[in-house]
Amino acid sequence: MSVVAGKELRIVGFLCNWCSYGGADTAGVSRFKQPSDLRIIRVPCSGRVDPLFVVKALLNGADGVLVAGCHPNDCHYSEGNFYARRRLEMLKKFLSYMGIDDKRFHYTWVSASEGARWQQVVTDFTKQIHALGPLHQKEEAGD
Amino acid sequence: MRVGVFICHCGNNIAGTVDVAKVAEEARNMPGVQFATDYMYTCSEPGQEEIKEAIQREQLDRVVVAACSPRMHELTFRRTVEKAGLNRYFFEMANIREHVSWVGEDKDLNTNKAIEAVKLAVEKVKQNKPLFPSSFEVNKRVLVIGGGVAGMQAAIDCAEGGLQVVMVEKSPSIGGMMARLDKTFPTVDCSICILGPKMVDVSQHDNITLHAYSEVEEIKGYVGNYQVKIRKKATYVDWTKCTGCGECTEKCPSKDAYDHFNYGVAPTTAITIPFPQAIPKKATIDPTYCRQFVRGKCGVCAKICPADAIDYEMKDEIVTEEVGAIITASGYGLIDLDRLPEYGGGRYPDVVSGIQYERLLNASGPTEGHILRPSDKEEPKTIVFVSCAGSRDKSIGIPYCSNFCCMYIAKEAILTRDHIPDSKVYVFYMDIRSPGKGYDEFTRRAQEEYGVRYVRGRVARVFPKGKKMIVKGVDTLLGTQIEVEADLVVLATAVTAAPGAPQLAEKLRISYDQHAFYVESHPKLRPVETNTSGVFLAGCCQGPKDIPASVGQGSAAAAKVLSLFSRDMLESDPAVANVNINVCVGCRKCINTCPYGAIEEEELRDGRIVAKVLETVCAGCGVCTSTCPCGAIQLQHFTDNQLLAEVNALCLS
Amino acid sequence: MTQKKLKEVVQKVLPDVDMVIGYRQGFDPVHATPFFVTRPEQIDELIWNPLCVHNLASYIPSLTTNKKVAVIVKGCDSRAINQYLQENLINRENLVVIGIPCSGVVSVSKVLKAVDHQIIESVSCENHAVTVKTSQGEKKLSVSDVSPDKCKTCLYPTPLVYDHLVGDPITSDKEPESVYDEVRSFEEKSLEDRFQFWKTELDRCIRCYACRNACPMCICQDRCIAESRDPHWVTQKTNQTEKFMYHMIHALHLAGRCVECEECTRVCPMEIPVAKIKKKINMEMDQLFDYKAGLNAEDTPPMYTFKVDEETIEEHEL
Amino acid sequence: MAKLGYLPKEKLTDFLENLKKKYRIYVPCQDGDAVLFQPFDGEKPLCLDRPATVSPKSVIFPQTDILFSFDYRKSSEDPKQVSIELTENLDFPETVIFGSRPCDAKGFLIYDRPYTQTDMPDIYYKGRREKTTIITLACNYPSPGCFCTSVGGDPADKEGSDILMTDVGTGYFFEAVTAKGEEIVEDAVFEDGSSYQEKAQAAHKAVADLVKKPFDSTEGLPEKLLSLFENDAFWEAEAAKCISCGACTYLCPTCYCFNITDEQAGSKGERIRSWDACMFYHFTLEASGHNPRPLKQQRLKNRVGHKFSYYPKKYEGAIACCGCGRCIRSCPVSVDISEIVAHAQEYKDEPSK
Repeated sequence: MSVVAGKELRIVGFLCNWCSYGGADTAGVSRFKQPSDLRIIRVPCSGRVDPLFVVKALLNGADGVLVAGCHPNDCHYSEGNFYARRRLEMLKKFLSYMGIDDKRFHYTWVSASEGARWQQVVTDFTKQIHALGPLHQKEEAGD
Repeated sequence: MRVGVFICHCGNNIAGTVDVAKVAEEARNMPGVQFATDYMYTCSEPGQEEIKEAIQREQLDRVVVAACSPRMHELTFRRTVEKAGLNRYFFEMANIREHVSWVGEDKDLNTNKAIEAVKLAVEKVKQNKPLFPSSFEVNKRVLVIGGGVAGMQAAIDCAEGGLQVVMVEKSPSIGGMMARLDKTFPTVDCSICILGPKMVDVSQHDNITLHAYSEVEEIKGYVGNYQVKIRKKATYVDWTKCTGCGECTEKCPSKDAYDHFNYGVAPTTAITIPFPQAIPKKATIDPTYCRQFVRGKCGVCAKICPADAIDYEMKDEIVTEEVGAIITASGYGLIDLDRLPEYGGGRYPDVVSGIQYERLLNASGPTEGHILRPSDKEEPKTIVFVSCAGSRDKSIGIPYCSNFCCMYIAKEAILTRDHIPDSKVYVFYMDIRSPGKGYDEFTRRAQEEYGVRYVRGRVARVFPKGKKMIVKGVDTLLGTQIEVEADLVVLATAVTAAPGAPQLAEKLRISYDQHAFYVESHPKLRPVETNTSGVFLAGCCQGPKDIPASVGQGSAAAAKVLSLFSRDMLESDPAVANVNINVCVGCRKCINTCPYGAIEEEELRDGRIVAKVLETVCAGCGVCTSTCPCGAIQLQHFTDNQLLAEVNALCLS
Repeated sequence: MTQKKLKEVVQKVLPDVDMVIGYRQGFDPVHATPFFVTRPEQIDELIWNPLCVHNLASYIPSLTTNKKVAVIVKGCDSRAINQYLQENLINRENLVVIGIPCSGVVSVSKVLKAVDHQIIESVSCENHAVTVKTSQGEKKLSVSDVSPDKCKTCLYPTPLVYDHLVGDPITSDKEPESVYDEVRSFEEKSLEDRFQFWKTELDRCIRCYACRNACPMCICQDRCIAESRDPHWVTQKTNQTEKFMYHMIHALHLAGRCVECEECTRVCPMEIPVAKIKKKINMEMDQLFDYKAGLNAEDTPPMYTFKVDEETIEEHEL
Repeated sequence: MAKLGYLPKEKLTDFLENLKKKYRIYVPCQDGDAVLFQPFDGEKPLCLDRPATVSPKSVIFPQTDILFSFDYRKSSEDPKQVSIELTENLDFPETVIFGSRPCDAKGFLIYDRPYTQTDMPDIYYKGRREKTTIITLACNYPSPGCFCTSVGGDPADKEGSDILMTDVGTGYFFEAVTAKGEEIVEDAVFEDGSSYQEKAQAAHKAVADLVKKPFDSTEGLPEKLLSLFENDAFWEAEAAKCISCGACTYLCPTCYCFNITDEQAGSKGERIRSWDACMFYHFTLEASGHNPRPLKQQRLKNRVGHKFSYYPKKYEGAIACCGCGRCIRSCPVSVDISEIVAHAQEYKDEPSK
C-alpha cells in the first residue's frame, strides 16, 4: 500500500513543529482543500532537517521533497532556520548536478498563521511534481 | 513489539471523509501492531479509558492515536498512556484531521493518506525510546527588566509573593512612560499621583533591589539558574551621597542639554534630576553636554554640592546577579517626528508629538502646565490632533495599530478644552478605536460635552503660513476638502519597539517579530510566556497596549514566575540532545552551532575530547544533530533513525 | 637541489619533533610513498619530485594531540592545515609545517596510461618532465601532460601556511575563474546525461572508502555514518542507490570544507572522478558565501554560521 | 595427456560466442580507466593486456549477496497470527570466468578450504563454485607489485584453473587442466595446439624470472609473525602510513571475510551477506561499543598475520596470499605487504630508536 496509482505521486514533507506544521493545521481548520499526495514528517525545527534526509528520500522512492520552517527571524529556536536556509540552499544548487532535478526539492517558510499560504505551497508544489512525473525507477538490491 | 492503534472518528470530522474502519483494518496488518480499533471520540473520558484498558488487556508497549493534530492533544494522550503504566514517549500521534479529512475531498485518497499517516506513526513509535525527565534546583530570585508600570507591577507582585526581585531600569528613574503622562484615560486621574505610590513601593520593598541607570550586559544559564551581568552606567554622581536636593541643577551653567524625560520639549541642564517624583531622586550628569567633560573645565556642581557627591572620574560598573527567572517589561518607543515630514514633523517647532504634549500639559513639565506653543511660547487657540501618525501606514513599514492613541488624543483634547476654554480643537482620525471599559463613552464625551471636532479623514499636508500651521485634509464623511489654520499640531506618533529591543531579545534568546516586538509562546493561550523557558513578557515590549493591559500582564508574568517557583526542583524536558561518546570525534561543530550554548567540551579519562550536552539548557531544536557528521549527538525523540524510519515507511516498500 | 635543501631543513627540525612526515621511493619507480622519519639516518631516504602526490596533512589530526609532528606540504596540501585550524582539529603548537612551493605533480594513473601499463623500470624527473623507461623503451613526458586536474587550475602553488619554506615562492599563472570551468562544462550536459554519467562512474564503486580515508577533512573516519547502524543511513548493499547515497554523504559533509587536494580522486582504485562531485559544491560555496576552504585559519566554514540577511540567497518561487 | 588447443586471436570472439550459448561468461573489460570482470556481451572490447583491477572473486562471492528474503505474514482471519515466509535462490547458472590470471585462480583455492572443505560448507559459495569454469591466461610479463613466485605461485601456474591459456603471439595456446576444461577445449574452433607447447613453456620460464622476489621462502614465516604479535613498535612503524581503507582487501583474490545484515522495510526484508574488511574499525566493533582492534596497526597486523600465519597454521602451511600485487598497486599510499613480510623475516630483536 503506497501512493494511489495514477492519481498520486510520492511527496514527502518535513515541517517544523512550531510554524509550518501549525500552518498546515491552520489550513486544515480553515478547510483549505489541498492535493492529497503530500505526507508530512514532523520535526522540531527546520534546522533539524539534515539535507541528507532529502537525498535519502529522493534516492529511495520519493518523487518530490518539501521542507518548510518558520520565517527567518521567527524561528522558535531563534537560529535554527538560518542554518537550514544555508544547508538547503546548498542542496538545492547541488542536486541537479548529480542528475536529480532540483525542481523535485523545494524549501520555504510558512508561519503557523499562514493557512492560505500553506494551501498555495502544497498545491503548487504538487502540481510541479506531477508536471515532472515519477522519478527514475530505482534498481533492485544486490550487486 | 506490541503496538496499539486507535483511530478517532472525531464525530464526523474525520469519519465524514475517511473510512476509519478500513484504516483500523489496515493498521491491524501492519508489522508490530497488536491491536487496532476505531472510536467515536478518542479524546473523551471513555475514549481514554478504552486506551488504558487495551494497554492492560493486550499488554501493549506502544500506542498510536490517529486523530487531530498533536499540537492539540499529544499531551492529553501522553498522560493517558502514562496513567496506564507506559512511558509517555512510547506514544505517537497521526494527524488525520487537520492534515487529511479537513483538506481532502476524495474519500479513497483520504483513507489511503490516513492509512499511511498511521503507518508512519507506527514505524516511528517502534523506534521510540523511554525518556525520563531529570530534575534540578531553582534559584528563586527574579530579574525584572524595565521599571515602567508593567515592570513595577510584576516586581511588586513577585516581592509580595516572597521572592527576591532584581529590577534593572536603563534611565535614571523608574516610572517609564506612565510617569510622563499628565492624566490617564478614561478617568482623567493624575498619572503620577496614582503611579507615585507604586514607585515608592518598589524603592522601599525589602525584597526588591533596584539598579537604575543600568542595562543588561549578558545573560548566561537557563531556567532556574541564570547569571546576569548588569552594567551600572556612570552617573558621575555618587548616589550613596546625593540627597537629591537639586542645587546642582539650578547652578549648572550648561543649560542646553537634551531633556530625555520631557522628550526635548525644552532644553535642560547637563546635570539633572528627571522629575520631582523621580525614584531614585538622584542627580545624573550627561557628559555629552557637561562642560567639565566637553571643555575639560567647569566643576560648578562639584563646588556647590553640599553632599560632595560629584565624581567626574566615575566609571561604568558591572555587577552580576543570579536569578531563576526573568520578566522583561522593556517597554516601547515612538517614531521620530522626522519620519513624518508630510505632517511637518521635525521641520516646524509647532508640530509636536502626543507625548511632548503630555509634558506641555503637565504641571511639573517645562511650561508648568500652561499650554504654550514651542515657537513663540504663546497660548495656541486652534489645536489639531492627527491620529495614526505613522500607525497603520504600510508605506513607512508600520502596518499595525498603535492601540492607545485614539484614547489619549481624546484625553488630550478634553484637557486642552479644560486648559483653554476658548480653544478650537480638531481631531483628524481614520477610525475611532475605543473598545475598553468606559472608553467609547469617553471619546463621545470629548465630542459631545467638550465640543472637540472629530474629522474622519487623513491629513494630506501640514505647512506653515505666517504664524499659523495650515492643516490640509479631507473630510471623508462630508466628502469635502478641509483646511484648518492651526496654532499647534499634535501628532499621535506611532508606537515602535523600544530602541535596542532586538539586542536585548538576543541576550534573552527569545524571538521577535519583524517590528522587533517580542513574540509570545501562543498569541491566545500563552500571552506572557516566551519560547525560552524562564523568560516572561509584560507590557509593550510584546506589542502596543494601554496601562491596564500592561499592569495585567505584569501581574500575569509575576503569577507565572510564582507558580514556576512554587516547586523547589524543576523537571527538564528529556527530549534533548544526547551524545554517544563512543562515536563522538570531538570536532566541536555542534558546540559552534548550538543556538543555546548548551554544548560543552568534555575530556574523557583517555584524553579524548567529546561533546557534552547541558540538558537543562538544551531546548531540543536538533541543529546539533543535523550538524554532527558522524551522528554522535542525537536529539532524543527525533533521532536520525527515528526520522529515517519515517522516511523509509514512505519511500521504501 | 630542493630535495637537498629539504633534507637540511629536516636535519634542523627532527631533533625537536617526534617525527617528520615526508616522502620516499615506493615499491616501484613511479610510486612515491609517505615516509615517517623518526631517526636521523632515515633522512637520506627522503625524496622530493613530481611523484610526491600524497597530501600528507591528512595524517596530522590523529597525531598532534600527543605527539610533536613536522609535515611536508605542497600549496594544495597546506589548505588542509588552515582548515584544521579553522575547525580547531589540530594543535598548532605540536605542528611544524615544512612548505615546498610546487610546480605541479604527476598523476600516476595518467603516467601508467601513457606507457600502456607497461611495467616501469625507471623514472627520472628533471625540470617539469618525467622520463619513464619500460621494456618498450624510454618515453619523455611533460609533467603538465600527465598532471592531475588540480594542477591544471592550481591557484596556490606556494603553501599558504608554513614554518619553513623550502625553495622560492611560486605565483600561480592560472585564472581564478578557470578553477570551475570543469563544473560549468559538465553542467551544459542534459540532466539525463549527468545522471547517466554518475550512474556509470559510481557503478564501479566498491565502497572501499579509500576516498573517505584519504580525505584530509573526513574527520569521522572510523565513525563514518556510511558504515554505522545507528544512525542507519546506508545499507551494505552495493546497488546504485546506496552508492549514490554514500557519495552524497561524503560530498555534503565536505560542503564548505573541501580543500580541493583531490586525494579522493587520486586514491580511488576504480578510477572514479570523486572530486568532481565536490568541485560543484565548492563552486556554490564560493558564489553563495564568497568562501574557499582552507585559505586562512580565521574563517568560519559557511555551513556552521549564518547571516540574518543572506544577500545571496533568494526565496525560491514555485 | 592433457588436451591441448590453439586459438588464433581473430577467432577469440567466435569462441566466446559459442561458449555464451552454454555459459554465463565473465571477461575482463575496460570500464573507465579500470579493468573489471563483466558479463561478455560481444560488444565491449576485452582487456587482456594487464590483470583486472579487481579480482574475479565477485563472480563466485558477490560483494553483496542476498542470502534469502523474508516476509512476515499476518493471517487474514486473525492478524495476531504471524508467519514468516522465506525464499532463497540457490540455482546458479553455469558460468565461465575467462581471462583471469593464475593468481586469481589460486585465490579460489584459498577460499575453498574454509568455504567448501569443511563439515559445514557454505551453500552459496559452493553452489556457484561448482558451476564455474575458470579459463586462466598465463602472464606474459609481470605487473607492478606482483610477487607470485615468492608465495609458491608462478605466472603460468595451472593450479586452480580448468584451462590455462598462453599468448603465443598470433594466438592463444590452450591447455586443459581439468575435465571441465577439456570439455571446452573440445570446441570446434580450436586447432590442435601441441605444436605450440614448447613456445608456451619457454614464455612461462622467461616471465617467471622477471617476477620480483621480495623474500625467498615462506619457511618459518608463520612462527616469525607470531613472535612479533606483541611487538607494537614493529606494527606501528609498518602501519604508520596506512589509512585503513578497504582497497587492499576488496581487490584481494583471497580475502574472504564478510558481514551479514538484515534490511527490512515494512513486513518484507532481506538477509544480506556483504564483503567486509579487517582494515575497517567496524570489523571487530562489538555490540557493547568495545573494540578489540581500535588501532590501524592492530588491523594491519591481522591482515598480514591472517595471510601468512594464522591461515597457514590452520591449513597445512598454505599461505593465504597469491602474490597478485593488487593491494600494493592500488593502495592509496603504497603499503607493500611483501615488504612488510620481508621486514618481519629480517627482524632482529634490537631495541628500535
